[in-house]
Amino acid sequence: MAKQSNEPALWALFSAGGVMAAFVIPVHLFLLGLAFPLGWIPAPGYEYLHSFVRLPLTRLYLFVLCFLALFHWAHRFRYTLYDGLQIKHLNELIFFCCYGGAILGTVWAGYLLWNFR
Amino acid sequence: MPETISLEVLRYSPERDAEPSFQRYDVPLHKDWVVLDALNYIKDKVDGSLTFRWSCRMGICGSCGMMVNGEPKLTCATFLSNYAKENKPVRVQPLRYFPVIRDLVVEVTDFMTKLQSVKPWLIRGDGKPISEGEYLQTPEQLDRYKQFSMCINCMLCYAACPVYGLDPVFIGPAAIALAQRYNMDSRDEGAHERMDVLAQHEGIWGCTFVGECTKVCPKHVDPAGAIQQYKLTATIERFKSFLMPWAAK
Amino acid sequence: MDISYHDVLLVGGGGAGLRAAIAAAETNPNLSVAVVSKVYPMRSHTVSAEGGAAGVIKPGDTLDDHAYDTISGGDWLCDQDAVEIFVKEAPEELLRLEHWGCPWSRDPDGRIAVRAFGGMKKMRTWFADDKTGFHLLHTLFQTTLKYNAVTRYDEWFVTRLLVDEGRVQGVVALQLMSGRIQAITAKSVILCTGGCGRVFPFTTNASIKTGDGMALAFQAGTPLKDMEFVQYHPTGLPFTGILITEAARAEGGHLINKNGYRYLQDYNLGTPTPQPVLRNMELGPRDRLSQAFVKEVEKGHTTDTPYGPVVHLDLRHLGEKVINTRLPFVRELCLKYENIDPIKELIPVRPVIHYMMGGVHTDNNGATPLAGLYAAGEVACVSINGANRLGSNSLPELLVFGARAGRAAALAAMEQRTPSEHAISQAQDEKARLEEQFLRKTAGRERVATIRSEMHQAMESGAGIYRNQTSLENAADKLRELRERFRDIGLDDHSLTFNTELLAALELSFMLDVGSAIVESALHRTESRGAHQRTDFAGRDDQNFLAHTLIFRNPDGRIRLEKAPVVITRWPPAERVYGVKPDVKEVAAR
Amino acid sequence: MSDTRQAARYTEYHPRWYRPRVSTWWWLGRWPYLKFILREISSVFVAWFVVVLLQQIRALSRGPEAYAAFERWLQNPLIVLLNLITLFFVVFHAITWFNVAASAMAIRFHGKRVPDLLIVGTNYAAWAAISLVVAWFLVRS
Repeated sequence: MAKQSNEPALWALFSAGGVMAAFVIPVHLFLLGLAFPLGWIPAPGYEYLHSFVRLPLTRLYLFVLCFLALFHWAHRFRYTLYDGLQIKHLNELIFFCCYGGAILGTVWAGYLLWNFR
Repeated sequence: MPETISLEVLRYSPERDAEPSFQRYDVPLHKDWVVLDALNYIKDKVDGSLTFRWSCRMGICGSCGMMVNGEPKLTCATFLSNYAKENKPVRVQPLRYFPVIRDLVVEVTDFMTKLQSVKPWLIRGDGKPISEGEYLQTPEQLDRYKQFSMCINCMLCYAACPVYGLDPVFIGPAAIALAQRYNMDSRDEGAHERMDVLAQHEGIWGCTFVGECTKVCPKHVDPAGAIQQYKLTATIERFKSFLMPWAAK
Repeated sequence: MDISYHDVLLVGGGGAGLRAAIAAAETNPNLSVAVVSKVYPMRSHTVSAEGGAAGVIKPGDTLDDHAYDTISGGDWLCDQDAVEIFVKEAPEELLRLEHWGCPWSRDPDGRIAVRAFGGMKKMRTWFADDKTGFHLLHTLFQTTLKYNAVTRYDEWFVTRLLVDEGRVQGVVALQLMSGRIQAITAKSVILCTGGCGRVFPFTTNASIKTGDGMALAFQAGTPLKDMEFVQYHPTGLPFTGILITEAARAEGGHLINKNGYRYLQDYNLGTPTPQPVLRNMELGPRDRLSQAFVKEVEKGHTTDTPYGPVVHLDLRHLGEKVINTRLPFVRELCLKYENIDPIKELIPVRPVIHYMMGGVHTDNNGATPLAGLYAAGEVACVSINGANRLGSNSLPELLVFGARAGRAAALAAMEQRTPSEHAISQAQDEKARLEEQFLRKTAGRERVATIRSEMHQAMESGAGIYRNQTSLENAADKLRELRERFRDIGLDDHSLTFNTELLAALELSFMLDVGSAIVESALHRTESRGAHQRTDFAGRDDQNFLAHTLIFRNPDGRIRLEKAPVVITRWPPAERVYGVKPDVKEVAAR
Repeated sequence: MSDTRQAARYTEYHPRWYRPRVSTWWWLGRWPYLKFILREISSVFVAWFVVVLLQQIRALSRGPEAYAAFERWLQNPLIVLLNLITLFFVVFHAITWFNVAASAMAIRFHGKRVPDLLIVGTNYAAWAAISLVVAWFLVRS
């Protein structure tokens, strides 16, 4: 029996993140990053957003979005570095940087959303 | 249409050359001629030392894969006339990512070893005697693996796969598709045995779904799809054995 | 010199070779079995077989029916004991393939599906779409991968047999990649190198089918049998010679001349029917259909193309669904190589050299008269094909007789025996000969391609669908001349690494031998039977020629011809009757 | 990561063969390869979006002034430009992701494989619907 690798779990996170990112990030980004700041569509007010994000369900959604999107990034970026730059000898370092980054980001998101007042 | 077309063929002789070089040949441009016909014309009429593999000339034996203008092709099914209007020589090179033995001939042993490593034969526990007739298999069950059984081992998919090029330990598209051919066969019971090989890093996990293997496949086998589908299977199996360790074999 | 030692050695890694290898390994797992093949096994020409493999499996069909079809199809030149073995073991072998994973096409209930085929009275042809040979070969090859006892010598070319003390002791082989020439010894050697279609210019056969095994046996003094019987397949694509399978006609395709007329009705092959009828019209045997084509050319009813006259195969009325599900490869080949879509257009076809009925003389276990030497598959002549092979009999033949030869060779190889000194020294001589004649020689003036193309012309004009004394004698003279000129062969390539020009020269030398065997045998048979049609001797002559032709080469190089009796068990010679009158139809039910 | 790696196996005896090293810039030569690398690079922009989103959440939790500052930061032309590029990449990610969905998941219905076009089409329809829902929540105020 070959060594049990953690690839299935990482790949599952990558895939789930990919689906999530494909379905919701474009519209989020279009509104938040372009349409609202450039005034194409009136931006929602602070009060509305604040109360909306306070809803537990919204916070759960945002947490899942951040968590999966970050692991999606970590996995894909790791392989991009392997393939694109041919720095195989740095495999371990790349591995820890990518997934480490994703874990840190997830912890940060969890901290912000848990303590959201 | 011009009456001749130029070919730039990669020449390499291990006994003579330190590095390969391109040699240019002008060959008659017939409407029915494929790249392989041009190579045979050169070998017969111009230079008998030009070296390449070929056999059936009908796209089924898988011998004559080469790079034509940078794309992996079966040269028996690649018409010269498609390149005539480009007005520059057609570049013929050995399949990419394989060691070159001579001219257009590449080393295949690694590929053969990989085919064998995925246990591409029907595995069954019981072994019913021949006298009891066939294992039943409905057309629908046949259809599940049919596509993956069409591989002619021409290795174009390996020549299209940068993952294999960068790290030849990768088992690669054709071998994984072949494993799936047996995994999906309703008569087979060997999926578990094959998983040991496929679920390694060198197996499916090395694949980043570039997808070029599927695009260059002359038989529409879709190895990229096979690999992605297997990733899902392997992940589900892994979670199952994690959640229900008692159910795992 | 390096020497490797094995017990059973297969020369050729196609269907017959791999089946024999598995049979040998299963007969005794302790034996060392080796497969020497000039190409990787899955490149072998078995891969190109399209239509199917005959084996009695359905209710209503009987072994005797299959035997009768085979024997009448072979114009009573088949050995009937061999045919009886063949039809009995064919279904078992095809089932074994099924158990090894071959993706046979199925009926909706999950059982094996069968289709109609030329010359067969019942539907009994198993198929895997129209890529039957491909699936069969890959299944066999993949199955051999699980046998560790089977050693493969891929891309090694056998240049001669080692014969000493009246028996075969191994072979001399050249490794293409390194140029290494060495002895590979074995107690039994099985030739499975396939046919020799490349002796002719226009053939469905792959470039590798150069009659190597026939020539190896012939040179070693083993007789070749019935070499005058060369099968033309009636439907090849012009120029490429790509085969359009008989299954296209079995599914209901029509052959029409330039007037759109189904001309086969004029040649004693029955009358046109809307649905395909077994042993009628387009489902007649290959020899008769190819001969009808020549008559149509003579009448001026064919269409001229740059690649010779053609008739057309019409599949349009079958519809897209039948073509895509039952004949996908036909459509793929037409689209890719002729830019023709058979759903909408007519396919131009003409007869094309397809199969060699004759071959190395063997008994029912594949054993040749030379001790230790066996042969199976197209290279061999058992004979179940007689004067004309029926479509879909060749795949089961290579399985049945491959397995038999493998078992027999394995049993024979269990005796203790070591290769003799003298055999090994023959290998040294052979190495020296190859170096002297080809690799070191720089003065030769003849080109491989020139001699080869002159040989092609001689064979086509001398020994085509119709032959006569003059045409055959001219061909024989030409081949003698070419044999002389071959001594002055010169190669551009003197490299040791993957020298394909050396390979081509060695193959050409083999083909010249096989070509003369065909021509001399055809001269000897002064009658017309099956695929051997003499314009100067029309009609079958059972009085003098209900016999096999054996051709020998004496040690002095001279050729000797003999007749051998045909085994008749239960089916005395009769007239071959094809075609039905419109009122007694046996419709090929779908 | 490298556990029981075996090397690629080649034949033991062979002439000196030619084996060029794959260039670091292999993905520049062919459009399909470049497209592949761009697709993979899109993940960086996915991560960037998460950073922006977390900034927004942090600003929201710190009060109206902090949020106003965040909104001004979003109007910075450099940030706008970066977000424009990000939008291109995330849309590219979505399209490439949906297009291969059919090949990655062979879905069967009544023994027949569901046509690729149907799977891909369903994905696009779902994308549109989900985008509308998300937009509705964000702009209805």
